[in-house]
Amino acid sequence: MGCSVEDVTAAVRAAAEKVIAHRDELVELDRVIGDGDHGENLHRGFTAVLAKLDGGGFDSPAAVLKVTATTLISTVGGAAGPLYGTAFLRSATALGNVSEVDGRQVVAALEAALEGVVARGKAAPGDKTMVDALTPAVAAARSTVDAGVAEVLMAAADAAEQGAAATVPLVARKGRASYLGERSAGHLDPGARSTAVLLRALAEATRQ
Amino acid sequence: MGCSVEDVTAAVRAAAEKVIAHRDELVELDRVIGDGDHGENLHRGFTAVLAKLDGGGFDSPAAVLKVTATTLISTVGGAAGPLYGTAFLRSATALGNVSEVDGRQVVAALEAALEGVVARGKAAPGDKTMVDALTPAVAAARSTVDAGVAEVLMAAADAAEQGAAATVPLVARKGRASYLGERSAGHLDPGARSTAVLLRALAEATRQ
Amino acid sequence: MKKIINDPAAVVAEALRGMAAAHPDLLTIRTDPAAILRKDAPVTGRVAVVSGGGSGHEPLHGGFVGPGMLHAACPGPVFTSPTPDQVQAAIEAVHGGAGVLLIVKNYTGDVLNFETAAEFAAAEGIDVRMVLVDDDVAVKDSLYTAGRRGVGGTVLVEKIVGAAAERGADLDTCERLAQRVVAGTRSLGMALTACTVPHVGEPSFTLADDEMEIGIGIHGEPGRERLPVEPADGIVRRLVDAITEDLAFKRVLLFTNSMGGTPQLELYLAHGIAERLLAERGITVERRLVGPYVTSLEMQGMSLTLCGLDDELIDLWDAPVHTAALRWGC
Amino acid sequence: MKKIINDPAAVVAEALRGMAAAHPDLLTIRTDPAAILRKDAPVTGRVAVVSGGGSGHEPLHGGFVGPGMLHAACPGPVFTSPTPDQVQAAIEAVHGGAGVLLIVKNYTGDVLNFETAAEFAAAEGIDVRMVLVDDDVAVKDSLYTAGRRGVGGTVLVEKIVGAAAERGADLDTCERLAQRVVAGTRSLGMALTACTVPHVGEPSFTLADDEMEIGIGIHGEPGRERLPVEPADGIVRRLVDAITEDLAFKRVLLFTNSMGGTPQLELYLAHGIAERLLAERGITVERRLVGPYVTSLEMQGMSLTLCGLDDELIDLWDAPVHTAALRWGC
Ligand SMILES: Nc1ncnc2c1ncn2[C@@H]1O[C@H](COP(=O)(O)OP(=O)(O)O)[C@@H](O)[C@H]1O
Ligand SMILES: Nc1ncnc2c1ncn2[C@@H]1O[C@H](COP(=O)(O)OP(=O)(O)O)[C@@H](O)[C@H]1O
Ligand SMILES: [Mg+2]
Ligand SMILES: [Mg+2]
Ligand SMILES: [Mg+2]
Ligand SMILES: [Mg+2]
Repeated sequence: MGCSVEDVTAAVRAAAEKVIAHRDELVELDRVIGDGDHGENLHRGFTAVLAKLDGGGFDSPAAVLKVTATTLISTVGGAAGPLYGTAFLRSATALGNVSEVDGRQVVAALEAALEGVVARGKAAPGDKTMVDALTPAVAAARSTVDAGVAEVLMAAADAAEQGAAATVPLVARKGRASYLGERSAGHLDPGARSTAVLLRALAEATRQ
Repeated sequence: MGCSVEDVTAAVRAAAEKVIAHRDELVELDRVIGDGDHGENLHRGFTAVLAKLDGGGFDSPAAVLKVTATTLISTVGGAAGPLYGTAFLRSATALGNVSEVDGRQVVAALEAALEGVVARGKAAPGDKTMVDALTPAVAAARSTVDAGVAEVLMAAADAAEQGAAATVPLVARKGRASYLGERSAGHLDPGARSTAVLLRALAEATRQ
Repeated sequence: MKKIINDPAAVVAEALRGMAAAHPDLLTIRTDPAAILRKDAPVTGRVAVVSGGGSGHEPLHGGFVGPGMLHAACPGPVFTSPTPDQVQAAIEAVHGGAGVLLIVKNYTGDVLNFETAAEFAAAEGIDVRMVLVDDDVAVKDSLYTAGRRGVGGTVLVEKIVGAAAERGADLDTCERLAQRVVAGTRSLGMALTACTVPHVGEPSFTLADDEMEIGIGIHGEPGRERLPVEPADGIVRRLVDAITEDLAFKRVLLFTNSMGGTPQLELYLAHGIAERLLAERGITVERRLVGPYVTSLEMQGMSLTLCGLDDELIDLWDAPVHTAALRWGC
Repeated sequence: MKKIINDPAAVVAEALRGMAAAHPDLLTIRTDPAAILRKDAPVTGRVAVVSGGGSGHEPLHGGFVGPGMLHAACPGPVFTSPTPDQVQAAIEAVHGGAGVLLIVKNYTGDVLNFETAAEFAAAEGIDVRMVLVDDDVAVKDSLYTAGRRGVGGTVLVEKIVGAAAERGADLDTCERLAQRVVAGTRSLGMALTACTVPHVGEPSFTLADDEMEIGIGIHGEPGRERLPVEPADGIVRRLVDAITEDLAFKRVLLFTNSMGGTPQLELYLAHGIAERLLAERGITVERRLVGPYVTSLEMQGMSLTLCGLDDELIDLWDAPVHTAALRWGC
């Protein structure tokens, strides 16, 4: 029922591939209200993650998340690098050294990720950032806490997608889009979108 | 029958005004095969000439042409400045200190102008320059040498217009257009065009 | 998109190779992670001044590495801040035993990545301080934004603090000096055209033939206000007004900066207008810098920076500097 | 047309006002006729080195006025050579008793106007010589053209001859030196975009989104060959090939020049490629200059210049220079 090291590796790999495939969409979203590099940044970072995962030799799910975190931190740059890096690092810490991850632990990992992102970036819900995808994702995950990993992640992904979509009318208050003031309204936040893409890929990978 | 100082002043003034009015056409011609300043250069120069002529006090037709020459030299710049300056200067010298100009003297002045332009610029007929307007103008003037000033200038203007038009198919060998090589073919030479405009205006002014 | 590049993903690496070839006596350029270092680094007993940020703003920051200014610059990808590892490697390469001052433009990405690097370096026992440059008056309300951005003023902070470090000022002094310069510096920029990031392939925004953008950032971010284009007098007046309304100045350094694609003829023209407007306001221009120093790729446009001066700052500004982009006194 | 200007007819005059304000200690700027003069001119007993030409190529020539380089520059209207009166006035202002060397780019207009000025000045008893710079290999056949144009190499001639004059070389020596540098210098330029002359109001030529122009002049003249855009490797190879086929080089100064609108990132990238290609051909790069020094307003593009060096030329290149755009050794 739970996810082994292999399952987690496969899921992170699937998430990496999905984000890489969404490069152009994320570039375009960021071009409009930011500086156009979000898709390129994540493309660079998750390409490096895939190479690291190829190396193998991970003895726990946490080890997989940790190498993902450090690789993102050392290759992504920009705002997203430290934020996603922190998210994965905190998730790894939340898992401890369990060898199988269950739904409850996924919820704990997502909670830790959100806390980490907020601690670093100081964004509140409604600021038009990835926090607007992650916050409803955590809430939805919590409400399915007794379900399996895939169900938890599926609920999180659904909520993240809705949360991302809900950033469209918002006026940005954090990150580069905030410089646009009112003109940032009417556009999807790239980081919220990439969070939704990541969660959807994790959910689909663990369902199989 | 001949032209007095006043007539010559009026004719040069008319020529200046006509060239000024053709500024945009000459800019556009030069933009295509040169650097786009011919109309602006002559506009600047002949505006200064008009101001100088306003001063008055010229005691001979040659004096009018001479002040036109020095003003053009000191305000036009580019290739056209020294060339038109020389043309007017040599014309002035050719007239000597006559107080009335007749058709024969106009021919001599035009011949001197052409010689001056060739001496300075070293262009031959067919090189796609103002020489291609001035050369046939001189030939046509010579063939009407016993006519009055207006007739001589009218013949010169007609020939200059044809000569200018005939520059269209030529490949430039002198001036900035020569850098274009074959690509200069198919376009009217701006300096040949301005020569025709000047002669036409002189002819019309002296006819009245 | 037309650019003199090969693979868009390799632009920064290839440009660094060319920069290394161009300045063999002045710079050591490392790749993986990328760093532009003073040839003679580390300078023992001197505070090391380190900066960096996304590429595409050249000569900022690499063009300001050398005696009297920066000890190291960390170039990120185009418009993307460098990573913590990269910054940490640069810190370690130039640390001369007297601590390290990080001069960071205030953008979320830069702040987070340099902050992380500073933590790493501190863990290695290096005394690292970080000063944020936030001179852009285009960003009005810092409560509802990521705060003012760091733009043109950065080069002035780097020059002045670099001179102090070169003379042997200690880390506390350098840090306070940097904060003082930041506090007295304000900038505002405008654009006639947008720029195109190589990996994006199309302009970061579009302006009609009769539009200009006031308050643009240096990352191709559109500004806060789109207006019909005006004569230079009007444009420069807008910049001077906004800056002098934000902070009162008496003696200043006036920095007239090209965003990259503006001809020098236009830049000097604008500079002359700014001098006149400042004179009208009773502000004394004591030093000037005119040129493309903090750019946004090929963007046409300009920014003005005013930096309040006193005798000490003038003396530090005048001190010898030898970098690829700024050089005098040696 | 979008530019930071007021009246198109007043661009040069207003820019000169700004330049004067920007460099009060270095330059004296006269108007009517316009001239940019060394503050300390005339320098008694030294050959005065004077250049000039149409504006729009800044920093050429005004940015190279100062100790160790030019004594005076005569700025014409945009892309239009100055008039004889203007040149003559500059000659008289900086003539220090040891003669005057005119460094003139080979264009019909420049040649005719400087020639006339030289005649005027000679009539006043000043020993004036004129050296034509004609380094552009784009213009192949000098029998059927106005001859090779003067482009990027001009700045190298001005620097080297300016250094010799500063050291006290006499007029004959300066003239021969200038001729020697010209003889050993070749350039070729290319453009990705055209530029717009203020008084014209539209681009001097048009290039499609996938086209580039090889062999462009610096007056917005289109070049000789229009080709599909290529990666930087291909572009730089074309320039290097054409230059090295035209003249054999062994030890060189490599000058990688921006036409004005090309970002420094791209310019360094191109410079790195040029260094590699020259190394492959066994040509030793002993000195480099990289930047926007001979521009064509906001044109995006670049040129390469190779200047053959020997120990004497290297020594003169390295000599101190203090101008608005080039400064070292002081
Ligand atoms: N302070 C913050 N807290 C949370 N997320 C943030 C913050 N600032 C920016 N972001 C997220 O980062 C995304 C931009 O990432 P990216 O484009 O990679 O970095 P940069 O803005 O440095 O170019 C934004 O869309 C937003 O979701
Ligand atoms: N050597 C020459 N001899 C005669 N006419 C010339 C010569 N060179 C150029 N011209 C004329 O000058 C005209 C260009 O003048 P203008 O645009 O004012 O100067 P520039 O070429 O310096 O910009 C050309 O169209 C041509 O008719
Ligand atoms: Mg971004
Ligand atoms: Mg012309
Ligand atoms: Mg970025
Ligand atoms: Mg011209």
